[in-house]
Amino acid sequence: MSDNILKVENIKKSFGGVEALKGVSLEIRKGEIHCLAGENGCGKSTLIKIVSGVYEADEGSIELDGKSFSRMSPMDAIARGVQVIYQDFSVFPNLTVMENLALNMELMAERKLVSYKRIRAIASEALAKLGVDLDLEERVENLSVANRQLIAICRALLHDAKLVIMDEPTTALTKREVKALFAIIKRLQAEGISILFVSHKLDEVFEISERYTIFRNGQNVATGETSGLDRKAFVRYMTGREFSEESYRPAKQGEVVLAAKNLSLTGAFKDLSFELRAGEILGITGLLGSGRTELVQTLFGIYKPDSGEVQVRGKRVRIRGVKSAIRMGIGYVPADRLTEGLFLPQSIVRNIVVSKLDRLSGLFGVLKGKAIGAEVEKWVRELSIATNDPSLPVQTLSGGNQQKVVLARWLANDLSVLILNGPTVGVDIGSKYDIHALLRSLAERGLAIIVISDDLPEVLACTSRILVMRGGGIAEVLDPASTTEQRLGEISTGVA
Amino acid sequence: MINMRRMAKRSEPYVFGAIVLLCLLIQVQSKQFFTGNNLVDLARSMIVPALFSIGAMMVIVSGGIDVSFPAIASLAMYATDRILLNVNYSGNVMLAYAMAAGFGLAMGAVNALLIGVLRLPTLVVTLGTSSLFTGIMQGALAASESPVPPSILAHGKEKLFTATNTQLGLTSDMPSQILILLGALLLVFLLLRYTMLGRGIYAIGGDEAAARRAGFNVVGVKVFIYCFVGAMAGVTGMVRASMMMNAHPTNLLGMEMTVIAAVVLGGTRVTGGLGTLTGTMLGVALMIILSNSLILIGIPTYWTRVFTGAVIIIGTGVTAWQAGGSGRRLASSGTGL
Amino acid sequence: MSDNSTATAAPRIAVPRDRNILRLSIFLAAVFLLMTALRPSIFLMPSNFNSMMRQFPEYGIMAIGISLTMITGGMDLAVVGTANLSAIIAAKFLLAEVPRGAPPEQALPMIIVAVLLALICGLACGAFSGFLIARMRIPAILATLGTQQLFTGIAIVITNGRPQSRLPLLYSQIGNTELWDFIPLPFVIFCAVAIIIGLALSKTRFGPKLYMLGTNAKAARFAGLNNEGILVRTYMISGFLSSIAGLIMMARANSAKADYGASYTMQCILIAVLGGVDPNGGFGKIGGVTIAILILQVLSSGLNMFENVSNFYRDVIWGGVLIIVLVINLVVDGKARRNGARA
Amino acid sequence: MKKGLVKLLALLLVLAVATPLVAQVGKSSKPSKDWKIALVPKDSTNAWFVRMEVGVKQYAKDTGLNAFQKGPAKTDAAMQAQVIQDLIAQGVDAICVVPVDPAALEPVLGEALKKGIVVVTHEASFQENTMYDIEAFNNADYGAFIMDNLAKAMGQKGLYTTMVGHVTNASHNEWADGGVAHQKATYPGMTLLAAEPRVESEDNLEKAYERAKELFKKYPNLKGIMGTSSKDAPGVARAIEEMGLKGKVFVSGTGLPNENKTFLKDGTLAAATLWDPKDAGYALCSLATKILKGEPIADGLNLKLKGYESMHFAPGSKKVLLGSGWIVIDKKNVDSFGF
Repeated sequence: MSDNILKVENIKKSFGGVEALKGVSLEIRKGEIHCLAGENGCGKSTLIKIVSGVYEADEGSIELDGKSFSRMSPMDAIARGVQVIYQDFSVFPNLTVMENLALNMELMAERKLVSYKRIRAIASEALAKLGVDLDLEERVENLSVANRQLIAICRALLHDAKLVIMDEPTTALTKREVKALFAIIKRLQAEGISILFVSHKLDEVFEISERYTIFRNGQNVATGETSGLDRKAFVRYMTGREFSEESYRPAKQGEVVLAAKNLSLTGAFKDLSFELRAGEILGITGLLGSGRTELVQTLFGIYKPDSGEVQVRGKRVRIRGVKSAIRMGIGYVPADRLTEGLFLPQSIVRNIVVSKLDRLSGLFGVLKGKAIGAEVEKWVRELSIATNDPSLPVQTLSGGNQQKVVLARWLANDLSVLILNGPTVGVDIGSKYDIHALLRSLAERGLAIIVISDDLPEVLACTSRILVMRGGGIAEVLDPASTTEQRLGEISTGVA
Repeated sequence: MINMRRMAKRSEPYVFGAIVLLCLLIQVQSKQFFTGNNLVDLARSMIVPALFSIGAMMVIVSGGIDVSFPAIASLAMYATDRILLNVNYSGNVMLAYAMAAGFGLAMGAVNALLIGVLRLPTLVVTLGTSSLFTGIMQGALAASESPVPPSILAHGKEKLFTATNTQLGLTSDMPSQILILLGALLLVFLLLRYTMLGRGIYAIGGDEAAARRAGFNVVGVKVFIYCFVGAMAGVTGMVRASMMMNAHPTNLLGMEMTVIAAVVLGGTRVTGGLGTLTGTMLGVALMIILSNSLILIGIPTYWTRVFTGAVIIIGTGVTAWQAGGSGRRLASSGTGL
Repeated sequence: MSDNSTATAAPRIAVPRDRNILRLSIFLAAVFLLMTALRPSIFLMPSNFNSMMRQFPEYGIMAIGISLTMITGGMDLAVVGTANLSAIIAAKFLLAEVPRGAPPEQALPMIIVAVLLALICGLACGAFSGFLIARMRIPAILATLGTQQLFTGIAIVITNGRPQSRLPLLYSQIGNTELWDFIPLPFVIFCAVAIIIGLALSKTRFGPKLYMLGTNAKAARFAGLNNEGILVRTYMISGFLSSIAGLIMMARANSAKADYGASYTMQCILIAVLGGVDPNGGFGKIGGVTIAILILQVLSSGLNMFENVSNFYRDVIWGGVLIIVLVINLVVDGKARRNGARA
Repeated sequence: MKKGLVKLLALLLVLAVATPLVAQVGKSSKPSKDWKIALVPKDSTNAWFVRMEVGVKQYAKDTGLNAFQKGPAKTDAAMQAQVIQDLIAQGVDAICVVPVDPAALEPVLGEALKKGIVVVTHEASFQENTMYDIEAFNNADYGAFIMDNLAKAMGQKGLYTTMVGHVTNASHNEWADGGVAHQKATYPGMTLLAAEPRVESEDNLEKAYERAKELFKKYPNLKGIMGTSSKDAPGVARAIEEMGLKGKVFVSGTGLPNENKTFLKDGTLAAATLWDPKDAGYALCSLATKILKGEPIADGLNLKLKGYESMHFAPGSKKVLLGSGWIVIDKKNVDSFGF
């Protein structure tokens, strides 16, 4: 028996003439936490699907727990202890916790009838494995994202997993939830389970993994011990490019463009005051439920504050809705790009101009085709959105480019304040740097920016002031140059 | 153990409350609601819509929507009736039900093929097949009202018991077809709750991709749903014919929207995944009590549609408002769906 | 004016779905040729075209209204109720204000007022449905099922269900005017409606707003669209169009009644769906809807040529065409999708 | 300025359409084998019109003429107008219509007349744009006759109400109105239920049955229901039978023999009335042919068909031809019809 739980060699796979994998190899040792990194489209997901038996490789060999396969079915993979936790967790939002936990087992056992006694037993056992306590009768849609993920993990462990593959597991989690997840991963490791952790977030890779493999364009670019890797090299391997990032300093103190005075919203935040100046990038961080999202959504006209006032350029204003917020020069990039930010099946053009339609049309609302063309062309060029036909649906773009489309929508509106909620969530590292650079240059040109993020390195690197929220109030205002991730975390949780 | 917090989020209690209010109103207006024969009359009127609503609920839970069931029921019933009349059939009524179920199943299979296997959108497909089946019935079969074979006639006259109204001495018969409804309820209850197939229906309504990954045979489940619902529609058509002792080809058509409205009113989520038989039956009961009590309440005939429209609007409005309302004040609202 | 250059230089604001329209056109041509081949002497008679042009405008206009609401992801089941209620209000007004045998100079201003009343009624009905859907957040299918009952009910209450007939003759004369003795006025109105709504969808900001809202209401809100306003406006347009259809029906029937055209609702939904309107919202073009209307009309007029063929075959062919178009779209587009698939 | 424009517009429109609606029509110049005679019923599924089509087919067989029935798929005035529109366009020579709503068909029938097409109607005594209207009877008289039957069963006293297919159905309402008027004039002992003077059966057996049950529960004094739609009497009769009200509550109305056989035989339904739609269909085609042939239509017209042997114009009318009335079906003769 070898030390490897998984060994794949020289895997090739093409789709309709396009080579997704050009002969990649991956080795995962028993009981190790291995990180597979790479930008979107590098072939990570394809490899996962091959390892879990969903796709069949065109060429190459797979060895699972000492057994070689030329063809492998999903059932073979599960039988050899491979479990995949997908990005969307594959849970049923409408079913109860216990059903979500147990249905897969029952299906595996090819049962035709349902016994709630058995289901309850299976579910309790599954939760017990991780020592988690959840209401078995609750519908999963009423749970937090982190709890849904726990269910997916517990469910995977039921199958005597030897290798758990986690596909971008931290995308939707807050910092604290990520910590909890890492603790669980360590626990699994302690029980001898190997973890393949698929991610492109470098700090996570450094924190959790022992070894790493990096793909680029369907090929291996590097593999080795994580301890022997530094950030710069990691980014270089992933993107093939070099980036440098220094924290942002506004050139001069701009005027106050937006201010909140004693703003309150029931159940979200209370008596909150702050100022935002032109040219600064204000970071807002805090746990989920700290009121940060509600705060910015109130500024953007989604919620109506119960008391307090908002000032724009020193004048008290009433923001009656999103439209009036936009008229006052406030833009908002929502956290969930797919459900709140984009119109996926609609064209890139429409996605860019949607908020500016009133200004891009003339008499009787007739659209100015030329102006729209120019506008779209300008932003595609300026933000280097990778497309050669903007009339294609926006869903054909990668995550980073999709985010740029949302940004373009707002930049087209001559804003004075741009609020971004999780601007680089689910965006690959190259685009992430592009977006950071863009934010900096926008601020330099006088835009006031608010960034909400859980990605603490991001907050530290690209903001000029940080506002930490806790329990609906401002816990502290910090200077990113003189603070650390740890300090931010402590203030958020109120440990310090 | 009843979890109050969980109950408050469901719509069954509200529908139930609405039914209680309506019943009290009828009782006050006519003193006739809580009489044995009135309750039997209402139960009788519920049979056909309730049978339809069970199928409609299953389809909506699975994430689809079906408007073809009245057409399937009519054609299945009519074809069966004509064949049996042609051969002068006089045997057991079960054969008639079996034939109607068979025809319904075959038509359901057409839906199943288009929706389950070819993955076409459900509303469009069933609009198309509905038109197709009605056209076949009225064009190719030149359908018109016709009598029913003697055994079905006899079956139509069967009664389980007779309820008497002590005040007025009126009697109403409980038709034996109610057993079919009860049977269908029991069958579908067991199916949905205690079989993997039933849980599969909920699972694909919740997240189809996840269901596929979990190992549910998604195509198989969908094919089953549309075939089963088709067969049930066929039986329902026969139930109606036997209760009316007359095969009327067009009398069921046009019920689809009311049935779907009743199902949605009963708390079934339009986008799939959620829905209970209890809620569905409550929704149907509300609609049926309403439409069968307008005279009892004393609404003049000319005003019935105004009243029905107002009740639908207010009823759904309260439920929708309840479901959508959060404590926080929104600066501007509007969801679009 | 350099309109030509802009048309080519500007990127298309619409997602290309023209293939569907092309396929529908082929179907229309096929049905047309089939009917011509079967009964050339009857089908190609000018009077037959005149007859067709007089029939479809009323339901065609309602189908366009329903299509708009379906593009927002909703549905308007109340079009027929709105049409009849509007017509009845106009008819009641005419009966009250215009004595029998009144001279045209006296009747015409009253007719104009009656038409305006009907159109206002249509707008009001639409606004009410829109309010229920946008503000009360009732699912459109339920809300309009309710308003359909309500509007029909009001129409019955104010008329006791009786037809409002013996209207001033001038009204139906105007309504049935034929330009050059061939082109009926309702057809002209239909063309105007189709062109105006078609242009509004493709050339003005109203179109993209509607499509965006229909695609993702939440994102539309975050993008600063006034969802509520757009929805209410859309249902108002649908109500307005319904009242135009009601006025046309009133002119053709020279009377108004609470239950005219009850079977038009499902027919209009079928037309919209066949015309390529996505029932989930976000997509659909007036061009496609118009072709679907023509297919239906050619089919039903064609079938009326055959003494021994029942009108019910129209339903069979109609359902068949709908499913065939779906399957063709699936096969052709499905292939394209598979080729474009990437992991 | 504006006023002048309006006037001008009015003048233009009047000029444009001022051709007389009814032109002289009659004798056809075509050879009779090329004639096309179309009968347009209210809808095609209803047993009533299926029976009517039997008459049309019979006529075509007897005479060798091209007579056929072509109806809308649903009982809907708008759809019926479309069918007629198409028939006009396709050049039929005669159109016989049983209008869903006479008023709604005026313009389209006017157009037919203008084009020289022979138009005859049935069950539409107020139709203006028709050459002749055949009535098996006068609507008010028919209603009165149903009322007579009901009064007889009720012993000429007690509370009653009327039932129609839809409150929007013209002929049902005329019958009911005729019946009520007749009761007021002739049967002082009877009273119309004021709270619900007219209920709807939606032309549906099941609904007629449900509504009747509701009525009996709400109004225990109710002694009679006058039905109009052919579904009313059998539906109400079922309710009477089931609720144990046989002999206490009575119903009368239109009905086909087969549908009512059981209730007539067991006495729940005293008598049903009807005219044979087959004969009506035959008579319509026959009248249309006479006009096409250019034969004179005069009082005492004989269509050589039982009940239509000597037709007379209704008083004061030159269009409405009345037949010799209706048929009463009762226990004794119910088996003799064969439909």
